[in-house]
Amino acid sequence: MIDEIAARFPYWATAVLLVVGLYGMMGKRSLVKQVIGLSIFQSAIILFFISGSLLEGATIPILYSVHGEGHANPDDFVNPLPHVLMLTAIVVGVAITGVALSFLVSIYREFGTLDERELLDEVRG
Amino acid sequence: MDPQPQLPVFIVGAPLLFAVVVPVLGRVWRHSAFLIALATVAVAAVASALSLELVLRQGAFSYYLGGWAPPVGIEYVIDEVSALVSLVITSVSFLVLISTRRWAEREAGDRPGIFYGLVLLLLAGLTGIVVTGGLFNLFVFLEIASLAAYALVFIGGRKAMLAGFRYLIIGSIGGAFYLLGVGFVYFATGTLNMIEARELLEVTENARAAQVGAVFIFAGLGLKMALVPMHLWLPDAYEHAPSSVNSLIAPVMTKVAAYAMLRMFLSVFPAGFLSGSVPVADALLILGLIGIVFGSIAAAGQTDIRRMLAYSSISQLAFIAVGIGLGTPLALAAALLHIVNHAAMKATLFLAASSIRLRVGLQRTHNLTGLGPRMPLTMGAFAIGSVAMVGIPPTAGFFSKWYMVQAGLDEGQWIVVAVVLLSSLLTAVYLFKVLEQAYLRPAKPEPSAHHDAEQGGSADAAARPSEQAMRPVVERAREAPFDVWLPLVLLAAATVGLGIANVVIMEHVLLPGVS
Amino acid sequence: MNERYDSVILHFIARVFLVPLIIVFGIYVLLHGELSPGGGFQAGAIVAAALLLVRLTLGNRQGALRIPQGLLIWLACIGLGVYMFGGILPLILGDNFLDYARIPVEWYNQFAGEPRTARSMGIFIIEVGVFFGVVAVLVLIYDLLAGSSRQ
Amino acid sequence: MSDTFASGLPLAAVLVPVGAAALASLTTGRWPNLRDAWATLAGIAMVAITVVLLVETLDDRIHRTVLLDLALGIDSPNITIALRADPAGMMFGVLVSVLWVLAGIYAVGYMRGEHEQKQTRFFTAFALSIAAAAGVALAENLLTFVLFYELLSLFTYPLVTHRETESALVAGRKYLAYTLSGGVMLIGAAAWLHVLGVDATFRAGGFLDGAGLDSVTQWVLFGLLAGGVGVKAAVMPLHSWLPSAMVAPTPVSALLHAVAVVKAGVFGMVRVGVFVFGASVLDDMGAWLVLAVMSAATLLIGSTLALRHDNLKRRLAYSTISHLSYIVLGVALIGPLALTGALLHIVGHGVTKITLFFVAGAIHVKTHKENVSELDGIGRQMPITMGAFALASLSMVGIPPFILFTSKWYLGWGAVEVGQEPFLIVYLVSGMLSAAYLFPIIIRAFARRSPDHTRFGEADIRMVAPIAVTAVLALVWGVAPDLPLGFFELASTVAADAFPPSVALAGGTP
Amino acid sequence: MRVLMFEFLAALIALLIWASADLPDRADPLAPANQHLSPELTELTESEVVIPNLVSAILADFRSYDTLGETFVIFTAGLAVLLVLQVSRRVPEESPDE
Amino acid sequence: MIWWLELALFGLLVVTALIALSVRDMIAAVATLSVYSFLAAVLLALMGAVDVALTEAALGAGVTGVLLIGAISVVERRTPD
Repeated sequence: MIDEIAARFPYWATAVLLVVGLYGMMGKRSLVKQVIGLSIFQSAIILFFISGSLLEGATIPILYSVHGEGHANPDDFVNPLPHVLMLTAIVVGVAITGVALSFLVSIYREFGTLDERELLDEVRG
Repeated sequence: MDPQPQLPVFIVGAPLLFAVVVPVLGRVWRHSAFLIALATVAVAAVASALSLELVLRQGAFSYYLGGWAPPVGIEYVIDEVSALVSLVITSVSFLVLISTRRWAEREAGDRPGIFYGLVLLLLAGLTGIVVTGGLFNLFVFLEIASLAAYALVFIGGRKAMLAGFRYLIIGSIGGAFYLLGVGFVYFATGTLNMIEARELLEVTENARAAQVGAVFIFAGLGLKMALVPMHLWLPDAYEHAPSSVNSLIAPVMTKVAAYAMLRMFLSVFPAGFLSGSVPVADALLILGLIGIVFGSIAAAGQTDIRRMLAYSSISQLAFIAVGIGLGTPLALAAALLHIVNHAAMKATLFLAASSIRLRVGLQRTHNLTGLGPRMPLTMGAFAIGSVAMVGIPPTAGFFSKWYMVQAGLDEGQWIVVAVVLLSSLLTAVYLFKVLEQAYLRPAKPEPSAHHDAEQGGSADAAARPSEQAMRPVVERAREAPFDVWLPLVLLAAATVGLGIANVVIMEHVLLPGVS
Repeated sequence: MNERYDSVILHFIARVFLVPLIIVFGIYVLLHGELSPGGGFQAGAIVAAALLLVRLTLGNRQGALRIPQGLLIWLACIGLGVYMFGGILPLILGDNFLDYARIPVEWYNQFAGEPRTARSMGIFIIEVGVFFGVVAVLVLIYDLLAGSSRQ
Repeated sequence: MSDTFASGLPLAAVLVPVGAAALASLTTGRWPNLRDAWATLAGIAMVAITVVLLVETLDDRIHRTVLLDLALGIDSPNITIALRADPAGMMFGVLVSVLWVLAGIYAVGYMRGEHEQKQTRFFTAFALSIAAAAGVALAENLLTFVLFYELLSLFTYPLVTHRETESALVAGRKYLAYTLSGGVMLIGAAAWLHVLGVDATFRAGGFLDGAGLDSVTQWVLFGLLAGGVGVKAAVMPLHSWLPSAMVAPTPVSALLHAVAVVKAGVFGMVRVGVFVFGASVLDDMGAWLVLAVMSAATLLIGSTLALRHDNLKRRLAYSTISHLSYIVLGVALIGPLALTGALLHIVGHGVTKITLFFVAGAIHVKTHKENVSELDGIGRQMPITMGAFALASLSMVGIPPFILFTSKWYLGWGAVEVGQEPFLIVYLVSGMLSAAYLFPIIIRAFARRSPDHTRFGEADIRMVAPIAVTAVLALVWGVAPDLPLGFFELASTVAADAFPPSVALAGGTP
Repeated sequence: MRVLMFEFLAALIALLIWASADLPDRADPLAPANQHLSPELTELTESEVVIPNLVSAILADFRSYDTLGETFVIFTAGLAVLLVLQVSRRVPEESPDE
Repeated sequence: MIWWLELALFGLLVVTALIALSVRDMIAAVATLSVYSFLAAVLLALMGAVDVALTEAALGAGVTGVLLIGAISVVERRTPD
């Protein structure tokens, strides 16, 4: 039981975070909250990837052998590839957040509210 | 390693490079932005055409970015399909781009550099998606294209703002779902290269995880391609987007997402992989069938031309999804053919709609009365596009339907055949409605129609609709200016030309490409 | 929030002490990116965070490391241009796009203490590009967002 | 056996009207005489081409143009788009080209006389429709046929809606809905046949003969194909677009009802019955009976309905519906004589009905009268016109020596030949009904005195001449069906090909 | 609508947890992701790129094209914000009748 | 083994995420989101992804938070939900 939890909890936890973020995007009326939800949603995916890169008994991916002696054993390092991917994903996330916020500001200037329901009324009415 | 042909770099690299140049140069010399953008897209189109020619001569080839062979590095996969689709995207964009200058001056204010920079980034993202052979790389370029598209849609005015924000949220969910799916596939196989992933997926022990990955990938791309029931962002976004952007995004954006989905079928997931415990293919087929009917019926109920065309896009994309869902080589080829055809047809229709908007300012179908003779080229192109959409023989739309029907018959999927055939009738219903208004209704005075006067109306103040004199707007309407009708005529000609060339494309490009 | 936090101490700490420190750290991260954790992104993010912090604490008053918008756009484009240069240079030398294997490094190794390989040179070039791009764009976004309330 | 060789002539026959359309639309209304001359010149060119082809065909030399031949690397047959001047096709092709010249000249007179709007569009669409009809006639296989068949629907749509009134628009929508649905059914059938691996090249005796399909498939295919062409052939209950389409200008009605559209439908029925299924398959399936009963019902109901209509054009429309079913019934009876009769009836009805419509149009231009009840005494004022009407009516009823007597004779004889005497009675009854709805008009026109004292003269020469020519043709072809164009020989060739002596005669013959 | 959303979210979480049962264990050395590419990358970094930071080597060399794309994402965001907040603001609202 | 530490951090993440989504004061929500990002950065560092942690701390906790605050300073602070 404990083993199962130990082996699986990162996936479960990221699943929960994912759903929480998605709830924020779909269920909240405030557009700001939707952006916050988007942020949470993206970080859940980042955590999902990174927790998959773990390796028993491994350390951070810096090869001390390069300017020193000996050869590096790949098993000594956590898998660096997901890290690279997630660096990219974080940056993408920030970019999207930035654009979303600029949308928010622009919408607020135009409509004076960020409540989705009021906005919809405004547009349709 | 033999030196590789450097051609493919220009397809994506040229728009990227000049996207950097345009914003700064555009500040110095305003008109340079448009010219540079146009030239850049032309370069990309030429590079695509040469790549296609090379593929046809020598067969598919890869291009290793950074000189690292996959799976370590990232590769471009230039085969018949990707070369053709990138050629179509770049050339359709080129034609549409010619016409955007007129709107960009108004809609992008005094900073055309920024606007054209984003347009180039949009195109770079789209072509990047098309040629890439990496799963994660596809995500990155998908986001470039999407971000540019969000912003371009957003500047269309009051209503476009909300539509743009909705588009952003839903699009981001789509992107994130795709990324999650890639994560699942990556953890099940350990690779990010499409072709290698296919090999590894055939022997994977983590099939269930990979299948769920497939579900997420398809959900993500489905959101981007507005597959029913994930289409909610599309009608608003297409209706309210600025004219210049509309005809640019509508023909290519969703098509590229559809292409990406097809790519997943062709090069990532092995045959049979998607019909196991998680029947993605069947789901796609069913959603596609629902979407065809739903989109057409919804389109018939619209009074705004662009909204009608947007729903029509939903229907046509669902058609592509049906092809993917069937999954046979013929069906996939038919879906690809429809991607190509539909890009040309929708570009024609949306550009015609923009042209009407430019001269008349009205978008309601019932206000186009008598417009046919006044804007002969515009409405002629619209008519040709409509006929092609309905699928009357020599035009482009007929052949994709023909092949799809055959594929459905091959598989014994009668319902597919019935729905595909029915869809052309439904398409006729809403498109001929417009043509009837434009050509066959005698112009008669109508009272006020102030609700039609949307923002972003006509360019010249004389043709702007006003409450007391709406009717004379149509009566005074002139043919669109040269730089609008020229691309329009070329696109319409391309629609017919594609119809004639369709079978050749099918024989030499698509069928070898999918098998 | 632009006036409330306007205290001398905060001003001093932020402007004279904290921010230069963060920026120095950021540049360290950039230059050391190949050896220890870090690189263009991280450095760019850190420096941008520092610059944004200044703006946040001091409001958008004059002198708060205000950078003209035109310059930011130039900077971003130059950053991206440097990156593209790092990609196109190998193309001119006859290799694939972004293939650093034959980037000339002798000129650098002549007077550098620690020799670089061609590849690490290429990595350095694009890290610099990324750094400028990220800093410029993030600052630009903030300036536009926060500045939009005051026309 | 005839030999087939590649030639550009069939394509030329299709392209000539396309060229005329292009020239007409480029000339525009600024030079109306030049614009209208194109159609006549092109019509004469087309007649020349078709006559050459006809002579060649009669010499057993079949011209063929392949537009596209495509192997898709999939285990179904090649996709071929080809035109071929075979005997059956030539009958329709020659008819179309000859009547186009006449209808073209007539249309000039009519359109100018009525001061119709948008004449350029009219003439362009008219020429394009002819091109599509020629394509239908010369199509070598089912796919090519479907292609041109769809185009025909599209090009005739602007003609139906030409007047742009509310009722014209409604009629146009109805027309489009019916014909596009029919086209869709045909596409479905064509695609299915392609997938089944059947080579869908038209072959006398039926390409499905020996294809080894099971009977359910055959029935479904039969439903799709017969339904698809049945729409244009206005077989009840698919006929209702036709009377509505009468709102169009009269040359259009003439074109629709005599030449292009409905004839394409019945010609399609010939193709489906004889060249797709063939006698033995239809007989085995029993499908002929369904077709025969439906067409017989249409025949009688159509004639009866024609009686009830006072509007001249509507009366003629219902007459058309009934006469089209003559042909469909002739196909359904699957005998060589019935088929000969059916083919002759296509030609005969073409020239006869076009005369009647021409006359209706001429009367309308001159007097603006549309109803039968208003035609008292018109015969004395427009003697040539109404004389032609009388001749055509005689032909319609089937009085010797007119052309329709010949065809009806063969049809009736065919019914007897296959032992289906009840259908002979149907033919006879319908002939009497024809007399009942046509003769009163003649009597009114000649025997009664005009109620008002306005005097009308003959219509424009451009209208009277075609009327006279077609009426004379109806007579000449009746006297000598083989002169000058050899229709009888063509029809009997087709019949002989379709029913070689080895094939047992169908239709329940013992 | 809300009920539908919660059902969807519940289904999503169930799907994710169901799928996770088939994913490699946490920190499993035998996971495909750890077995397949990682050793090759380490080796190539040591022999070809010769810098200690594996992540930097992958980021800026092996997958530098991804990084290029990523930088362009940021750049796109910058242009997008400029367009939205600066350019579009200057366009007059064109709805004469509203 | 430190997996329980990760587990605890994950738990905290979920809690902060929920708080960030449910508080009605925008500044508070953004502050909580910054805390969330910071915790995520710690977790990432714990899992050996130092580079990612650095970036997440700077971008996620720093820049995103500042951007959000910058945007909120322009719009209203209270939210409907």
